[in-house]
Amino acid sequence: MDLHLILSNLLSPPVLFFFLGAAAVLAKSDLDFPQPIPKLFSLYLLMAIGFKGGVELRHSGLTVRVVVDLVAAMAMALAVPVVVFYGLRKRLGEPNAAAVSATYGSVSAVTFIAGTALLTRLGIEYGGHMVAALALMESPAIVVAVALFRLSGKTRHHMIGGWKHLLKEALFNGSVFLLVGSLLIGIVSGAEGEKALRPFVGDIFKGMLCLFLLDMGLVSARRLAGLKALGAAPVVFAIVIPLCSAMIALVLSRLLGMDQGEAFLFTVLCASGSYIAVPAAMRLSIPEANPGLYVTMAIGITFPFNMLIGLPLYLAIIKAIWSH
Amino acid sequence: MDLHLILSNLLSPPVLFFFLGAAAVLAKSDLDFPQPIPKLFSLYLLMAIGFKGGVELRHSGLTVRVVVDLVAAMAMALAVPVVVFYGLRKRLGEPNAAAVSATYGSVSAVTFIAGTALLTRLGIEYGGHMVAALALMESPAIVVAVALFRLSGKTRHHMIGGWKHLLKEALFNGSVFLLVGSLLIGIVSGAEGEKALRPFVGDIFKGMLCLFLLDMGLVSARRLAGLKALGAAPVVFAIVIPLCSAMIALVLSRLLGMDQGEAFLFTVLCASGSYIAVPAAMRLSIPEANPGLYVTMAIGITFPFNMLIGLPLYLAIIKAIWSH
Amino acid sequence: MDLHLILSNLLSPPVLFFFLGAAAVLAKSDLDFPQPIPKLFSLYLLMAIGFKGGVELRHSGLTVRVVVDLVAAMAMALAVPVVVFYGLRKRLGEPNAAAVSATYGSVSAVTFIAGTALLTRLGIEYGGHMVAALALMESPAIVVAVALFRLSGKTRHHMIGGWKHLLKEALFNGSVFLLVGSLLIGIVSGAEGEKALRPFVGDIFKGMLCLFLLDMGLVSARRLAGLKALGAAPVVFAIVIPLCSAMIALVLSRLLGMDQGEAFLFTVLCASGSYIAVPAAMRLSIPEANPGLYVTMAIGITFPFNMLIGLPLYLAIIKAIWSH
Amino acid sequence: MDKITKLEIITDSLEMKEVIAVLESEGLPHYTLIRDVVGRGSRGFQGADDLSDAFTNSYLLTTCNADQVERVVAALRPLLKEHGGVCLVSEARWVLH
Amino acid sequence: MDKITKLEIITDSLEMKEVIAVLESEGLPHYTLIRDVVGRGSRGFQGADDLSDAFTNSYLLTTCNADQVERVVAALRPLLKEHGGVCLVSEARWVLH
Amino acid sequence: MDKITKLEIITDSLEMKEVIAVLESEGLPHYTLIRDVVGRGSRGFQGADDLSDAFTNSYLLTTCNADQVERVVAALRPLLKEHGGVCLVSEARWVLH
Ligand SMILES: Nc1ncnc2c1ncn2[C@@H]1O[C@H](COP(=O)(O)O)[C@@H](O)[C@H]1O
Ligand SMILES: Nc1ncnc2c1ncn2[C@@H]1O[C@H](COP(=O)(O)O)[C@@H](O)[C@H]1O
Ligand SMILES: Nc1ncnc2c1ncn2[C@@H]1O[C@H](COP(=O)(O)O)[C@@H](O)[C@H]1O
Ligand code: NA
Ligand code: NA
Ligand code: NA
Repeated sequence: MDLHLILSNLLSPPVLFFFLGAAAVLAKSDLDFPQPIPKLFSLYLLMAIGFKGGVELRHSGLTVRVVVDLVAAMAMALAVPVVVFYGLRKRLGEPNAAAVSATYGSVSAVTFIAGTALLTRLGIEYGGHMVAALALMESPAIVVAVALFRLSGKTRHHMIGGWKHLLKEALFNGSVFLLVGSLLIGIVSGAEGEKALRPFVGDIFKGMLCLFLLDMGLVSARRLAGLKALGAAPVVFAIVIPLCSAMIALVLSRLLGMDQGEAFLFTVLCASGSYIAVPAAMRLSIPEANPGLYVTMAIGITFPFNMLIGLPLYLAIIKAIWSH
Repeated sequence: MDLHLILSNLLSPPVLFFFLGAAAVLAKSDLDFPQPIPKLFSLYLLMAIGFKGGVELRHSGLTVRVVVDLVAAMAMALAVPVVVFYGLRKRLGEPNAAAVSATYGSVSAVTFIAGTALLTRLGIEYGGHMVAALALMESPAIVVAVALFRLSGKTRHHMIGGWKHLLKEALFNGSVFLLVGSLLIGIVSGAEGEKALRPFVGDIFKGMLCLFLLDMGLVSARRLAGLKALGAAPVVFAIVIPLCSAMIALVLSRLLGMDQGEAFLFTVLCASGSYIAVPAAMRLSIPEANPGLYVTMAIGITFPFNMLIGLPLYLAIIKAIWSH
Repeated sequence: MDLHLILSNLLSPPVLFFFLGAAAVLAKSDLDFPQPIPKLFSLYLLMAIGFKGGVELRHSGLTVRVVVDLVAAMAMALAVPVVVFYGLRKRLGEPNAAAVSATYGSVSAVTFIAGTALLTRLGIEYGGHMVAALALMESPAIVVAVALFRLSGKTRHHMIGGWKHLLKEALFNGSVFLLVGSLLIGIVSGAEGEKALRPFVGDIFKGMLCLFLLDMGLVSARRLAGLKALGAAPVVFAIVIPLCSAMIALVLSRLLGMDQGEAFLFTVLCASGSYIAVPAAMRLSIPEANPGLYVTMAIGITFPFNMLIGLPLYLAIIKAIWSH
Repeated sequence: MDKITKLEIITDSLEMKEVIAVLESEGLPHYTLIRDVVGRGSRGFQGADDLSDAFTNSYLLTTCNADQVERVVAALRPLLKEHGGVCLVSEARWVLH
Repeated sequence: MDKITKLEIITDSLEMKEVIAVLESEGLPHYTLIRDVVGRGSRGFQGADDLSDAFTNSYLLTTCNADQVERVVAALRPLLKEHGGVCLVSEARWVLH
Repeated sequence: MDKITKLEIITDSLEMKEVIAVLESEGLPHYTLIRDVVGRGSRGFQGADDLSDAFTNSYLLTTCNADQVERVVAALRPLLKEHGGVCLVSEARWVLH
């Protein structure tokens, strides 16, 4: 396998800035990105990735390929939480199992973006519709997980806002909205718009990503500190679940005949865990679940694991298999 | 008339992002730009537009043309509030009539910037002194409106800070200061400075404008929600006043022999209403006026009206008339 | 001497924006950069300057030149506070003398950045290791000053966090950490990373610096207002200390055979005073010292003095001497 | 100055919307809200450093008459019980104007 | 610990400058100010989401002695009456230091 | 509702870490913190407009039982004396949940 790829990934600026953030926490430095700076970066990244995806999609058009890939994405987003929930309910209890299943059924936009940055660096193309897949996979797992939990009959609490609120939130949560909206704008505004926005959404993108990953390093390492209290099991889960999802995604993408770029991003989406949309929804819908568990798993372990090892690993496997 | 222009405007990224923001509010999405992110964007836009205007002005020099255009701008800023105040005082009462007259005598910088973006897209030139016109028109209407109101004898309250404060604020309010300052710096720093700053004030400008308009869409649509309580009259005023101002501005700019670009921006300035400087001044000077009325008119109706219909409409008329 | 240089510096955009900020305070304008906007700019600037320095350093390699320059920087950072403390303890009392000595032993990153911008504008090269010198000089003076103060036996208070905290803070304070980290990333990530990040850390750099200096102008002029209460002596010190440090630095850099660019930046570092790291440390370690004195000196007088006169003056001297 | 009772409620920013809805349904539409407050309570540290609102608190201040207190508190209690948060009640005077 | 009276004033950020000036002229120069507070009162919602400061509140905390209260409140009342805002008065103890 | 004592502490953001450490060592680990508060006290204006945290205040709210007050206040006093800041103590009721 391509060990060179793993090493070269580790030495790319985005990953190094992520390391730097984590190192700052370990060194007890007071380096800090107060709100709403991280919010600004994430609004920017979603807008940029959405717009660029839309521009790509305009070029490629709505092909069967696109539809197949999006259906596959949706299927994984619905299937993963079911498997995870029934797999973990005994060990973690229903509330935590549901929250963990929502976490891994949903996705991490930053992991996806880091994946696209890796592809760009290596000159591998990918279809703009993968951004739509990202948007599509953010919410379904939340709905599935809450449904499974409430069906399990272990609920003591009422859901703030109820199902209506949850569904609305799933469909129209801010980041999904911005991503899809920017995608549509990218599709509609065409070549001229693309040219006018390229310096903003393209040229400075890598730098913005570096600064944002620096902050993610801080957040991730701070969460990691809370890990000791949880024992070894969550650590294992937080690596095994994404690895399993990734393997299934790899097989599926091969069977469906995806190209390398799409296969890779699809795998990255399945292997990533949500730490933004999911905690917000769980706090309101399954307050009994322990965020110290599921958020820590997603951002303290799975996120750095994917950044450092997962991404280059999945890509190395794809390059090895696809080239046959 | 040039319907194509209206349509092409509607499909340009800045307008689409404005739509997207408004759509987020209608869909009850939690998309949000917490402070001071909008403040950062507006500081950036003022600095960029001011600097670029200064650079242009250095090239063109202080001609009779420039002086005439600035005098025209000042004249409109002084005349509009008088007409609006006496026209509306019966219907809205003195305090609200005064606030509305200040609103439409003053200007909206973002509408102006959207106007310059439209010109740039169509390759129409405009003089840098129009940025000075923007700065010049921001404050006089406030002073006129407060004077008219106090002359009307309907004041019960004292003005916080008094006239001195009001005049100082009119002359040195933050956005006017930044705009004029950046304009002067643009004039002084010349070609070398221009080159060094172009990537910042030029290349990424369109993208920053898009993100800012996304936020403006949120703000505008939220305000619109408060409209029902006000009835139909304010909606009508908020479209008729800018249209009338625009028509007068069109005639005036034709009589004064302005070129297309200047005529358009002059019209846009006259047709736009202030929702930043004016509310701040009214709250202190005419607290009896209802911000739910005048701010909602400016940002909930006039702003989107200009963005979607007004801008391309004024330009289409100018192109039609000027080409004769 | 090169008066043209001083004038051309005064008319460069960064200096003009600094003026503009100061003018806004004098005119009592409400222009304001609320937190965390300034924080965002300073994170950006540190990251950009660090990364670019690292890229340069990768090109130049770790030569004897580099080591000599860094040792010289460290020596000055250790020596200046000793001289200043013993020179001022009679006049200002031990606590204030210690704080002032820490201020001038440490450095101002923005002054350094403005220095690099001046060099870039004039096409003078400088080694990336000067960024390392900047990082190296930030903290030692703090430790020396606190040690001198406590040795003087005038302490009534306990230090919050104690020595351990102080040393940790000195080594790992946020801005040093980000600077050094970005430098290392610049070294490691090489040509490819440089190319990907150039639009962000390079192209838009000058514009970001202008906006940041606009805010620095506000902060500096606000502090200046508090000066009257202090009398003339601090004003004199705040100009004489940097001038003396600069002269020593000039001689030293000549003796050590530095090139013009390095000699200039080394002088700038020695002549600048800290207003970020030092106040934070003094508040905890020497609470008896009066921040109205040492912060006002650093940011109200020394900073603008260097921006307007110091920088071009030091460079003019260097050009005059080095050309012999 | 009239006697009045102050209610201070601190809880997740996300939950605060529901608190405001409850207060409104109890006839208390007026309030002051401080967003982005951090804290430590029985559910651990809320440090506002993640990217979602899920780990930020808000602080809400409202007032009611002495005879409303019991009813309002009773309406809030289930919410605080299930989703966390604290509510402090104290006496003050209100400057009539 | 000494007895002391707490004043909490909530009003438009723009008006707050004047409040601080009034307090200072009444011999109360010390205060704590929380900017960018939102709220709902008799003049509707202050959501801080527009671009001007006109729709943001600030919260100010200050203290005075029991015998100063009446005078300070009398000085503030006209401002609150004409321009809006609330003022709460309560009792506390001050940790001498 | 139980009787409870409210402690409000306002001081430099930098010093607040130490305050929290003291409170924790006195058995009061729960608190609410409002960062980036400005103010004027005996050490002048803290305007949060410089680039370091050195000129920003924080506001901390915590609660204790009546019998803990004296001990906690005694533990805090030296800190407030040497490094500045204020502490207000008042009575409230705590909504049990
Ligand atoms: N004793 C207390 N004093 C002040 N604030 C508290 C206290 N207990 C809890 N809080 C605040 O209320 C929030 C929610 O508390 P909890 O539901 O107990 O986790 C915490 O994050 C704190 O901000
Ligand atoms: N009963 C109340 N409790 C807490 N805050 C209030 C109350 N009434 C008004 N406020 C605050 O004071 C501000 C001004 O109130 P008003 O002048 O009545 O609109 C509001 O925006 C609220 O933030
Ligand atoms: N009387 C007071 N009322 C409210 N806040 C105060 C008062 N005195 C001091 N403060 C706050 O406490 C901080 C520190 O006070 P000091 O240590 O006296 O400078 C000030 O910056 C204010 O924010
Ligand atoms: Na996933
Ligand atoms: Na107008
Ligand atoms: Na120095």
